[in-house]
Amino acid sequence: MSEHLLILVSTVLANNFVLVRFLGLCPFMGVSNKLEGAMGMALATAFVLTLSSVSSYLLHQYLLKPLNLEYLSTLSFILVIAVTVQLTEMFMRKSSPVLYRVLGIFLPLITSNCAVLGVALLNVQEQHNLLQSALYGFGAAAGFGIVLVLFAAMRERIAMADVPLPFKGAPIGLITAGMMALAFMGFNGLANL
Amino acid sequence: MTRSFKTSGAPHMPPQTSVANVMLLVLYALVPGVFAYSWFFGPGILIQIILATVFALLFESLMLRWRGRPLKPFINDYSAVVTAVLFALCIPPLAPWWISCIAMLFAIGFAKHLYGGLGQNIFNPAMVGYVVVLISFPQAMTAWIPPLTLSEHSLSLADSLITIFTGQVPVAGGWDTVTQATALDSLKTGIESGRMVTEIRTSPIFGDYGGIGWEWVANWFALGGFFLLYKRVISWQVPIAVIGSVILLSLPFWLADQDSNPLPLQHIFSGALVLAAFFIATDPVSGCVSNKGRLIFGAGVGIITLVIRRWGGYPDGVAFAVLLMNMAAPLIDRYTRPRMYGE
Amino acid sequence: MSPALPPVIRSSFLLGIIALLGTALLAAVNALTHERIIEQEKHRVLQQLNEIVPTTSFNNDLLADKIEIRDETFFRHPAAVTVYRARMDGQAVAVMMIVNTPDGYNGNIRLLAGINAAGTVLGVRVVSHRETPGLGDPIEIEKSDWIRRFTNKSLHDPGPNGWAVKKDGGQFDQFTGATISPRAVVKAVHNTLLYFEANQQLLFNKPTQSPKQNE
Amino acid sequence: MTLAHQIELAREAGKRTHHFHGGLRLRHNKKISCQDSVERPLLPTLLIVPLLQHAGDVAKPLVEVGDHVLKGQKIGQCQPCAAVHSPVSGLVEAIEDRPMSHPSGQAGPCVLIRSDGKEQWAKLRPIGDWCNASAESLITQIQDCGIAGLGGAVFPTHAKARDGRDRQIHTLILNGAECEPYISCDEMLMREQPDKIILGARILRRALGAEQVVIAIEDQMGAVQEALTQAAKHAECKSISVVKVTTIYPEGGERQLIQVLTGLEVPSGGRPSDLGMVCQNVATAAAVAEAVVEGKPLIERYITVTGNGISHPRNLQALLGTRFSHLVEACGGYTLDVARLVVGGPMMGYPVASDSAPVVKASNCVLALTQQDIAEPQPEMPCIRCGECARVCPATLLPQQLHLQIKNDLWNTAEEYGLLACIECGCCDFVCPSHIPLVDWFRYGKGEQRKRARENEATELARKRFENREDRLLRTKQERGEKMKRRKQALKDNAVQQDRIRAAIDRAENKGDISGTSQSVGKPDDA
Amino acid sequence: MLISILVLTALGMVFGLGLGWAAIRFRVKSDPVVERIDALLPQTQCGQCGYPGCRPYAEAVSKDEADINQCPPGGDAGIRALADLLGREPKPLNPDNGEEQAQTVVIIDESRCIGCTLCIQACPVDAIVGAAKLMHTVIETECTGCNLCLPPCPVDCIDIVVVKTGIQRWRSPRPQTGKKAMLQQ
Amino acid sequence: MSNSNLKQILADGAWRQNTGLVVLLGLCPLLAVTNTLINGLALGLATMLTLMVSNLSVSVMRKLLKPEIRIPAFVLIIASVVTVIELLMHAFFYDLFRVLGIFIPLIVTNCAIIGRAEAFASRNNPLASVVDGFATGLGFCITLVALGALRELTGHGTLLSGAAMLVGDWGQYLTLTLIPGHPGFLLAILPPGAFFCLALLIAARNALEANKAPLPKQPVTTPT
Ligand SMILES: Cc1cc2nc3c(=O)[nH]c(=O)nc-3n(C[C@H](O)[C@H](O)[C@H](O)COP(=O)(O)O)c2cc1C
Ligand SMILES: Cc1cc2nc3c(=O)[nH]c(=O)nc-3n(C[C@H](O)[C@H](O)[C@H](O)COP(=O)(O)O)c2cc1C
Ligand SMILES: Cc1cc2nc3c(=O)[nH]c(=O)nc-3n(C[C@H](O)[C@H](O)[C@H](O)COP(=O)(O)O)c2cc1C
Ligand SMILES: Cc1cc2nc3c(=O)[nH]c(=O)nc-3n(C[C@H](O)[C@H](O)[C@H](O)CO)c2cc1C
Ligand code: SF4
Ligand code: SF4
Ligand code: SF4
Ligand code: SF4
Ligand code: FES
Repeated sequence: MSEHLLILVSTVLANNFVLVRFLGLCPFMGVSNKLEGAMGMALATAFVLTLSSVSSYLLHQYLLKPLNLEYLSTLSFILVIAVTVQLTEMFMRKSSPVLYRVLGIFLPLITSNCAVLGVALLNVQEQHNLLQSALYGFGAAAGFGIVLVLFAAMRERIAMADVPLPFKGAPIGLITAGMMALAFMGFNGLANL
Repeated sequence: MTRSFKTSGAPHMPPQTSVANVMLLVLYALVPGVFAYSWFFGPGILIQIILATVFALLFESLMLRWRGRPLKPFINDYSAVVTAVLFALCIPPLAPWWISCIAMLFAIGFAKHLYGGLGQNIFNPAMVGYVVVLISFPQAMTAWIPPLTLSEHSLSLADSLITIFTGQVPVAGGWDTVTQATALDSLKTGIESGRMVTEIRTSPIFGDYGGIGWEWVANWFALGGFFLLYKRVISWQVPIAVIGSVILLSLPFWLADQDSNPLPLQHIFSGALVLAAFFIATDPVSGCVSNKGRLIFGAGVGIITLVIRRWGGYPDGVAFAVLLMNMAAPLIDRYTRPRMYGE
Repeated sequence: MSPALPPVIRSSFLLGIIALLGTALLAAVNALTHERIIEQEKHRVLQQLNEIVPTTSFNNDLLADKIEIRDETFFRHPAAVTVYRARMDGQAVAVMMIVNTPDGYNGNIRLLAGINAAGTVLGVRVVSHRETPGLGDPIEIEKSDWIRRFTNKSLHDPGPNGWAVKKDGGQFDQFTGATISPRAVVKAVHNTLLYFEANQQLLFNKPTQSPKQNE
Repeated sequence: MTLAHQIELAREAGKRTHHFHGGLRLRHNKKISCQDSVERPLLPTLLIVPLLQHAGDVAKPLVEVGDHVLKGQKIGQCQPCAAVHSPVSGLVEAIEDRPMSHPSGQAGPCVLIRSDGKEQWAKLRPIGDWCNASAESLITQIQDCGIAGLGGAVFPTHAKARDGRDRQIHTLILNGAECEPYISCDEMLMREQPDKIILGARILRRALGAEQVVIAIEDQMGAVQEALTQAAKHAECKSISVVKVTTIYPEGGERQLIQVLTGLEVPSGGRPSDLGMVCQNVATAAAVAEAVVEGKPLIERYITVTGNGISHPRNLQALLGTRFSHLVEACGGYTLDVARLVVGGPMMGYPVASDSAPVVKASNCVLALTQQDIAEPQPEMPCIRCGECARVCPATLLPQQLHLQIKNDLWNTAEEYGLLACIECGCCDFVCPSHIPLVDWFRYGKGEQRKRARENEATELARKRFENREDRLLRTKQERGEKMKRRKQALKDNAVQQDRIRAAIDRAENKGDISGTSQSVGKPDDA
Repeated sequence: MLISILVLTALGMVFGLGLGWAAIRFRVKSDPVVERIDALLPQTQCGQCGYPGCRPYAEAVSKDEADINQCPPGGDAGIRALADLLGREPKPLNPDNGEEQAQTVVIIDESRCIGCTLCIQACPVDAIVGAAKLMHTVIETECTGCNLCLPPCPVDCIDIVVVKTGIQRWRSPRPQTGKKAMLQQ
Repeated sequence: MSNSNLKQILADGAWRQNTGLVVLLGLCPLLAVTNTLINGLALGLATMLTLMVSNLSVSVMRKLLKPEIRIPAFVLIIASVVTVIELLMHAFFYDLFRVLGIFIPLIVTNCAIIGRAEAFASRNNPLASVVDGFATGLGFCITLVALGALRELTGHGTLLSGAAMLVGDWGQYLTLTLIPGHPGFLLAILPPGAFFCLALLIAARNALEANKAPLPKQPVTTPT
């Protein structure tokens, strides 16, 4: 139990995927200009990341590993992710058109979020079991989502500030991300793994 | 017969106050605390305040010049001085001089002016400066000195100057090192190595409820805080929420297991909690605007501080907690808009 | 859906072929590099071990002669302790143990300790740790020489009281502003020595596990 | 909230007062202008009567240059709004644009009347027995006499009354809580003419069909409560109560006043009539009384001329159209250090560049301030989010956020932050340590918002018309096309027909062949 | 080895099929963004953008055929709104398309009008009324000021006038900000 | 394919449309591996190689691929190329492989690669595509190196430390200690420093560009 809690605390706070491990930065910088968009992205990512984390684990555990094909993991993971995204999209469109309208446009962007592939690869590297993989994926997504939403809210405020010209746009965004990373240093040692 | 007049916007009454006034009030309110600080820990703190202020004003004017903004109104608003003083109060009193320089570069240059200067920064500049030097130079930043009451030698101004500018330990003081674990630090490392709180608290650095000396400094800071409350420079929500959340959260732990959890009072009167509750978490610029938001903000600061103190890697988490809540402030603001009249 | 079917199949077929080509390429490259990769991995572990036990002093396959022991109560850590055994012509020369200690400032420190058959430390290295950079990290060999001080120490030199940092009255230096990390390392090395003394027979004689798990 | 409950709460008004959020306790400064009783200044020779004196459109002049007019004669009319009357008898000298007392400082259309000094009244048409007159006739009379709200917004009173009748008003609130510093014209009116106010209240009550009247006055006003209560008693009117409310600016704002009296809040975007209440200024009530009982149109009003820049501050009863300079002279002229002239109070008033503008229905105060009163203008600093502005805002807005939205042209969020709910009271502006001209921003924002609404309307209209036209063009084209097709089809049909005919002819011609075929067809049958 | 090759082939085919099917199944549909772009355009229908009306321009923008800075009547505010909608950087108005100008309408000099009806045909919003051979009039409230009716007029009887803003249309000016306000005082 | 055209491609990829500084793609490796110059260089080279190979193969196959399966096909190609590179690094540059860790396989999700494949290689001939791959890779590599240099210099006062991993043992003599006795500024090495340094680089680039061609002044709206 506490081990699982630890995985969550670690992925969300101490080793936050975006701010500490540097994964998923492109959507972090790209989809954070508007709070609504960021929330959509956070939700969609949480969904896909958990799902693809589990499915790539299954693929690795029951197909690649027994057949000694581990060198194919990158290739097959990326395919699994692409398929997961597509299936999610289809499922969402069928089951919840409302959700689809909100999140649909974010789904294709997720394929190129390297946090998704990163989670799959890290699961293998850290030898997680099924539950751990799922938690790891979910924690990573939650960590991503939380900082993304906070970041978007901050950027809306920064957009109204009198930022020096060369720093307008991406640079001040990165500075803010740096400040967030600075603050997240405080969680250092929180998850003594 | 008719006459012409100059026009200007309403209202047509002299303004009541100004930014400089507000900042000056904050500085006045810090005076008792600073006095107590230098009483217990020597004149080093005064040197640090001066150093930080000089560097803060230096970077402030450089950045203003670079951004093409007028110097006078912004230098005269004392906000950089408040930042500098609050930063100086957070660092070990004998920290080397360049610590202030680097911290103020990040505080004023990065955290304040890259965001557009006064009033527009998202993060608390003083805390940004402090955290930057804390993680970059942990050695210098953990070199705390014991309260003077615990040592038979006093710390002269000259000794302090020498230590700050050359790094040499004042030999005359009879110390082998300036380093000393603070109350929080001993508690943390003590509890982690399995010792009991009562046993840890037998160390002479502990006072009645906080660290010896430090608890009185905190008291005087609180006095200054009440002055600000009275003057309505700060609102009660933040300090109450910070202190209240710390008590509420640490009380059950303490009740459950008094051996490995310190008294809630201990939490409040050690580290920078009181200073933060009244002076740092109340920074209007980087905090929340609505009353409900301020309550959430303060509670967040208290809770995160406690979490970091108890489970995290740093003995005190106030600075991180403030920065983390600064991060959340825009979002909180968005969802705590007060109900409009008639809505 | 039905009207889209023929192109779907065609395109999918094309994709399949690309996938096939890609995987074939990978299989080929993998076949070419596989040996070398395993070689590299072995080489790296050996290199680490050799820093402590010179290659000349043993002639067995170090990596193959590996066992895992678990003693949570003694090491106060659930993880298995990996033990490599160096032998010269079948004669026990030294053990190399990878131990964990939870006492670090920020949690776990992972150490590699080499002890020869006489119970003398051949050398200690920190494998991984999370101590504060700039404060606790001089325990790494890359940051300072401190860790070399354990070489040639044994349970008798220094005596039981000497196995502590100077601040606690022992023999080993702490770093300015950081006592916890060195204290943890000293304690862990001392513990390992104690364990070695008590379980020497077991350490040298326990048979290796089936090769399958060695993979 | 049921209507009954609302009435109950409203009825309680006065027994227990409530609070509104924020507000300011300001220095009163009213005494200086209350020492002397109200007098009329000397009759001015030239009166400048603006044709725009109330919310709405410019009135159409009913007179021409050279016409002789009588005092009280209607000189301007504008259908839905209130009429404009001549304040004196005399000659219409010109109808032209003149500087008006308006925040813009712009000129507007005015009728210039040179007084003949005879003060000859036009024929007045009072309603003799108002107690039995129909509400409609009362309202028409109010409209004819050009009564508009004298509390500042100059909203035509008849419109408010008519709307009130449609919406089941139970309470009429008379606003005597003159909350701005310096202004004392309502106080003087209540002291000197309580009977007229009570009379006006009764007439308005009847016009509205309301049950009760609450007159709200500030607790710092001396003998006023006594005078009004006496007057009410004298009129043997029980359903009129006089209530003292604590002096906090802007208590006189109708929304705040209603909240103080009843604890209810006027819904945002709504009006007091949504709560079954109507709020009128006391002077409006007095004007209504004169209009109905004496038939006198609104041609003069009480106005406070005060401030440290005036030698002898006092209240005057001024004819509309009198220039401010004339009033100032009647008060002994300016002092030496006068620096700014403000129309209205120090919080909400607007400065004017010259004192040549005329008194209008909205002018309740002319305030001359010295340099000391307004102090050095301070540099504007960035907002430090101190929250003072939010603390004092009676509309519970977040002025600092609102200001940011407007500054960055984020109009949708500005509306979310309550731009339209701002009553422009100036509290936030006054307390801001950064000296940000917040109210100026909000006024700008509201103007911009109105403009955008107008533009959107125009855009929508244009879009619709454009689409209609496109449709129409398409339709005509289609129709034309269709017609063409039909004609072609017809031709073709014709052709087919002709083909058929031709075929028939052919058939007829080759009859033998055809029969031959049929014979061959018939062959298998034989088999 | 054989097994792994077989598995590889199978995997490759499966993924290929799956991806191919999904890619076709979810091809991006035409976007509804045209409506939202059109909603932001001023509907002057003046054609200065190079398209015959606002809607065609909106369609062009949505297809990335036209840039967002081609509508002079929309001006800077319009460009900013478009940039916001489409997630692009705002840019200054393209001077080739014209300049932002005060709102105007046209009036027909009734004495000169010969009733040729040419202007009626040109007006995109049907703001001109009149019948053949008779005098024509512009409905001022419906004229968008596109000036398309000017060129066809054979007798030049149409004049452009700036919409007059009376005192009741007066709006508070934008307060001065920043350096300017600071230096002024 | 004219010379000037190739030059144009080079300039676009390396400066005008620089992936890291302008387009802001591939940020994760950009920030994660640049604590030293050498690490940055190594990943930059690997990315560059991937870009060139993937551009080449996409360009060769461009006629075969229908639009609807282009993207999945690109992903397949890129993933194969990246895995090959990963295997080779594992075999021949073992130390680098360990330092760069999962960021080698993550080259796959570097949107810049798929972006170039889609925007350029699928429309141009193989030669131009390779040049474009090279240019884009070069731009990315330059950014990585610049960022790595900045962080290593401020953090440790050295440059080129760890060169041995790339070029073999003699590389250790390449390490330049530019600021002897540098106390070590940890911030630059830690995650926040990565963000700050990249922000400073982008701002510097913005300032340079602004000086070159002064941006049209931001129009201020004034009401009429
Ligand atoms: C932020 C921070 C990080 C620290 N990190 C370490 C560490 O990694 N290792 C360590 O031994 N001490 C560390 N310390 C210092 C310990 O808390 C404690 O102060 C120190 O070990 C006491 O040593 P001393 O007795 O030599 O002063 C850290 C202190 C702080 C404030
Ligand atoms: C039918 C009717 C319509 C009204 N419409 C408006 C309106 O559109 N705008 C407005 O400011 N006031 C309108 N009012 C008047 C307000 O209720 C209020 O009395 C007036 O704005 C003056 O209030 P103030 O001085 O507190 O601003 C209307 C009143 C009635 C009865
Ligand atoms: C901030 C503010 C202050 C006001 N103060 C007064 C006041 O002191 N006296 C008053 O009669 N009306 C005041 N008003 C106007 C009232 O809200 C309301 O419009 C008026 O009482 C309606 O009556 P009327 O239509 O007869 O003018 C104020 C309005 C605002 C927005
Ligand atoms: C009550 C109060 C508390 C403040 N606290 C801080 C603080 O914690 N840190 C700081 O840098 N500035 C502080 N300031 C000063 C000022 O708000 C700060 O420099 C701004 O963040 C600069 O934009 C404070 C000011 C006030 C009025
Ligand atoms: S002017 Fe508007 S925002 Fe300011 S206090 Fe008054 S109501 Fe609130
Ligand atoms: S009072 Fe002024 S400085 Fe304070 S929050 Fe409001 S606008 Fe900002
Ligand atoms: S330029 Fe004219 S036609 Fe084109 S979008 Fe703008 S208003 Fe419409
Ligand atoms: S009347 Fe003329 S200017 Fe006005 S909309 Fe019609 S065509 Fe355009
Ligand atoms: S490189 Fe783009 S998300 Fe990581």
